Amino acid sequence: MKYGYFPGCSLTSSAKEYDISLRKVIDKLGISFDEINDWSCCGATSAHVTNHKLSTALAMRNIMLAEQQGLDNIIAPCAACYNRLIISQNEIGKHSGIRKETEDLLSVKFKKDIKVFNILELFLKSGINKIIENRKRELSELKAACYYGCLLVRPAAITKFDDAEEPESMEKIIEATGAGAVDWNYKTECCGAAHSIARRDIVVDLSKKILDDAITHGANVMVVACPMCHTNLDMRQRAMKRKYPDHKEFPVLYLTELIGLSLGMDEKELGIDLHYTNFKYADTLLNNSAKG
Amino acid sequence: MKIGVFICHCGENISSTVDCPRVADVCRGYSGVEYSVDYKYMCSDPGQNLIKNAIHKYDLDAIVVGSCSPHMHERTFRNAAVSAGINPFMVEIANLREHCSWVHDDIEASSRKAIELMRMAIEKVKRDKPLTKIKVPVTKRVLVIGGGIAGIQAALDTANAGYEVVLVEKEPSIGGHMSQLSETFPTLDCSQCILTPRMVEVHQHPKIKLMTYSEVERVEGFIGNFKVTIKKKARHINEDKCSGCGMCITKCPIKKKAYNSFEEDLAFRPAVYVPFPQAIPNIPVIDETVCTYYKTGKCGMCLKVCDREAIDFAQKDTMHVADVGAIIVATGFKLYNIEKKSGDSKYKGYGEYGYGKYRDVIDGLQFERIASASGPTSGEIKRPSDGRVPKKIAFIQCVGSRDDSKGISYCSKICCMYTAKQAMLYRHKVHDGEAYIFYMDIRAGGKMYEEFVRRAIEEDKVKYIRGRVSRIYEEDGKYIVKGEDTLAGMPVEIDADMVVLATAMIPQDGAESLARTIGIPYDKYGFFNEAHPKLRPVESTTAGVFLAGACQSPKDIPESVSMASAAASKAIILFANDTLEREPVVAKVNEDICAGCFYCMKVCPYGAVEVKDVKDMNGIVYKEVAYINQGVCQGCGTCTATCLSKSIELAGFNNEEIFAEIAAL
Amino acid sequence: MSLCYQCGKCSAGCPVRYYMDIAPNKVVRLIQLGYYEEALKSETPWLCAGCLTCSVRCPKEFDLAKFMDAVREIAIEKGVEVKQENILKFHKAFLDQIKNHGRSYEVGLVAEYKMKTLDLFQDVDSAPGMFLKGKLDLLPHNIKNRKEIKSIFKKTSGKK
Amino acid sequence: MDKQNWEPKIAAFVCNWCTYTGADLAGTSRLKYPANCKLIRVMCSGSIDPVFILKAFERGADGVLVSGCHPNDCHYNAGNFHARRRWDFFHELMDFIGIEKGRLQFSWISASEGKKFADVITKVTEDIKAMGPFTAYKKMNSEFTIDFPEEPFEILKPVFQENSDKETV
Repeated sequence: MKYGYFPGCSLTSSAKEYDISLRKVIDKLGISFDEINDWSCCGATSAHVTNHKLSTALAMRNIMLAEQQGLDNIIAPCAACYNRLIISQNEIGKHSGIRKETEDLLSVKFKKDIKVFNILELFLKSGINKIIENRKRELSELKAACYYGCLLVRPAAITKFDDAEEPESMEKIIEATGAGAVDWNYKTECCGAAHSIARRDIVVDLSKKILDDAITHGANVMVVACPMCHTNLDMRQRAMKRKYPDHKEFPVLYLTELIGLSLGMDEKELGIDLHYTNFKYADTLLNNSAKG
Repeated sequence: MKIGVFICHCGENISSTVDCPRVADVCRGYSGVEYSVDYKYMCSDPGQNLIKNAIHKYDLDAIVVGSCSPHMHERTFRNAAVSAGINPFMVEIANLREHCSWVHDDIEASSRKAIELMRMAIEKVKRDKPLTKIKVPVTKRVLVIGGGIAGIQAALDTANAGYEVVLVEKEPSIGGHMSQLSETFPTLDCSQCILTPRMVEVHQHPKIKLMTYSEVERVEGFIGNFKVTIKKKARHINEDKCSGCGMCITKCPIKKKAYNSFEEDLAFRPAVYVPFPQAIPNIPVIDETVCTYYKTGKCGMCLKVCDREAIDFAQKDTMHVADVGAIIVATGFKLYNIEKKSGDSKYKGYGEYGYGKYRDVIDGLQFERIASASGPTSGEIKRPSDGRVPKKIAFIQCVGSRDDSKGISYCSKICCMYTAKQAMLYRHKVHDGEAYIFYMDIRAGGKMYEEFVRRAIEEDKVKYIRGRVSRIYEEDGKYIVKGEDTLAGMPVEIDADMVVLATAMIPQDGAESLARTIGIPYDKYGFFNEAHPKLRPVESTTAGVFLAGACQSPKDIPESVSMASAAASKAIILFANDTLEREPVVAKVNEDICAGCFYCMKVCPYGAVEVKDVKDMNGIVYKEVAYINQGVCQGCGTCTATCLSKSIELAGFNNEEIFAEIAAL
Repeated sequence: MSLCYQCGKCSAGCPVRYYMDIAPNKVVRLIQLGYYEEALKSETPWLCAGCLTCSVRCPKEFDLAKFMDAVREIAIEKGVEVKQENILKFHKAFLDQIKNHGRSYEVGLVAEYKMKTLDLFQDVDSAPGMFLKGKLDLLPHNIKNRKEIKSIFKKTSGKK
Repeated sequence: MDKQNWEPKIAAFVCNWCTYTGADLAGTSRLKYPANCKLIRVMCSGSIDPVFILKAFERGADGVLVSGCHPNDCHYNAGNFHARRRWDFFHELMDFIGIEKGRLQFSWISASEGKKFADVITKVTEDIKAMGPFTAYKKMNSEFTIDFPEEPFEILKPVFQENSDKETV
């Protein structure tokens, strides 16, 4: 199956490795992407917290481009982009006034109902079996804390794919890679996201709580599906260390990187070396000879 | 036909804006009107005599009274007509007061309208037909469905009035939720102690036939004449032989396969069991789903130890039919649970409270069992997970209740009180324990209720925090309860050892299907609807079916008991007559033109429409037509408007009569 | 608005509650009672991270996160002084990048944000790292149809 | 007909339990409303046949109001739901039949809404007045129509002669 692809700004810069690993993994699994031409920023938090109209228009511009390109669906790997796109879509679907306003702004008429998928839906739909089939590496030593963050499963009434409080879909994917998943508390707790720069203190506190809970529940790696979560949980560990001296570095991987590892790809290939924290099991895992 | 017209001035109430003599004059000119007169007070004795005398003098067949609303004096004028020898349904009232003189100022306009209203009534009365009240016999026996405190009370009251009662309970014992409670608010009476004597009384009452482990399968008939089919589920124990010695229970090798539902799944029970030691009747049940005998054909331990030979593995469900005149429904409630719900459930679960995955996050009934002296912990407050005594308990009210997002908008009414009671019991039992209650509002309306809550706060030092809890996390064997004290405007986190959720009261399982079986309406939650929220709270809209207890809406024990006694007295009132009289405003099918489409059957809110075979001279069925049971029909007339062949007519409001009114507009 | 019965569940679950001056439910309360100015002046809407926790848990299904968006929008429109000005400056800087390039340009974003806030030394520990790791492009990625983006910005600002 | 002094004739089909009682309450509260509307009482709005409405138009009504209990308040549980469904459907057919939709109005008025009853009657009367007399449908059935002289009342004739009583159903 062919999917439209909306990488989002982060995946071209601070979350390059997410983009790299995603492309590698889907290539291996025989899924192909068609990137939206000349896509633009979804508007992110900054737009919707300050200007509702702008935020809808920015998000819908990309959906419009996808429609013009003849796509039926879009994969938005960034949880924040996914959330903006799906909420904007829902808004114009529900309120004819906003629909008209947005259509006028973009001088276009939305006709098609383009389905926006997040990364979990992508793998749940067309990945799980293929991951199991192509599994090359034993990952059973890994005990992953699946971190959904706030925007991937909310609001459940609109995302309609997993439970907003006790989601389980990422665990299903993790289990397909052969790694273990721990049950923990902060699966959907917010890391502070957009406050990363302006109120780093908040982000550090919140992210610390999340990492600590994962550690208490026996995880040895955290898996995320959102570049903003990754930035806060990975990059901010340095600041965390300064504020909480007893903080121990804890590896945070993108879901796609973990899948890549199970498919036999190496650390560099997947961009794991671009992280700020060291993935300490990498060596043992990589030496662990392929399974089949 | 000779019609008499009587225009009332109602003092000056009508005559001040309606020219009554003129109305009477105009009416006199209408065809069929034999006599027309106006008078100051038509409802007074002289006024009524005027009517009676006119009926005699002019040999009238029907009368039209222009007066106040028929809701005021229709009965008065009908009675007057009857005493003068006219059928009461040959009387029409034109509403000249509420609908005319009181609401219009202009004398000319209101006089004209009065004339037109009279004209309509005259045209209608010309087509009215004499009707007689319907008489139906009454079977003086009542069916009580549900053996909780409401059912027990209703059964005892009716039986003590001298009428037979069939009491049906789906569980192996009567007692209901009340038997599970530890102590009751606001007196802290031991629930079992006050309930058990009532249960025994039911068991021993010569007028009460107790059918436990039984369910109502079918209800046919109508008020005074119900025919009820009851399924008695197989106990696999011969009730006549069993002495209740309990030997089978002690010897049953299956100990830990089935949860004890009476203990709210906090303990196990054997495959053969009585729900609790005081069970009535004290006869065990064998649970086929876990018993080894039903799986392998072996074991039979109970069989060996029973010296009365009461074990009967081959026993089957049996059907029993009872004729009753009234039904009292007292099926009670169950608690909403926070678990993740399947797709078609009306309610959603509480993911934020862990969907039930935390073992020490329990509901109110579980706490009752833990606090009960006869419960799994013998009344010591212990955590289900590890048996430790919790030093800090968070109670959360309104879980499910008042939560639109979970699908329940109503207040469950009793939680404020029982949570206060539970916190109090906990503080009495664990002196160094801390009790926190998260609440939104405290609803303590009732005798000694508010005082009780204040006692919990002032004497027992229970800490009330106003705010809903957003999330519960488990951390190192403790439960982090995240709340906000909205009065202080401060976030609150409690690291509790145990959390008790006051979950919403929802209708008992199967309430809706039972309602359909009986033919009574229910609301969107499945609570049964009363006939009138103010004035007929214990009657269902189906004649002869009464409601008692929490099956109608959340209720505490005193309310359930009052309602049960009220329902019983409604049944007793019904039984005071040998036959019932009903208004003859019912629908009737013209079988000659009925096309047998049975749309009427679909729309009838009472299930009054039946299929009737029409036979020819040789007794061969040549068509099916609708037949309306006059005992069941309430006379709404929905069928008449739905009928495609226009073969149904509502007595007193038939098409011809209405057309006449329209024509006379 | 009248949906809210002030149960406080939103405030109870809010991850940034501890940093706020008044509880989120109180912002709603102030507006329910007509104390608009007090509500608009509060830091709370600006600290809201838009994580939707309140909205998904609200027993009355009131979308508080969206409500906070609206409060912020009105505060900007009315020119109310924003106490958490850095947050607003960040958002403005971010939107400027999109306006100019069509996509977020992190070097520009950080530069503009620092110019606006004069907070020069924050993030010095991470930005060079990002650059070394090849995560920061020194040049912005400009999309082709920047005109359209500009026009969206133009049309959505000012009006109303 | 003198357009200036023309007063519309309006028939209201109301249920016995809610709207009729609501109208009684309007009376006991002494609320004032125009005298153009006459009520025809039925037991339940569920029993109001669309034919009644057509008959009313045919018999000279310029407007028709149908009113029953609020949804869920029906004395007979569900009669008003059936009514509502039927009216929605019938309302759609009005144009086809050749009657402007506005001439038929619906409302739910409970027994406690005396004020609402008065307001509804006032509004319906104004609406119908604004639409003018309804004549189209009447002409088609001229053989059944009996014109009542408007003034003076003293010469009003009986409604029907007994022999022309039979209605064709």
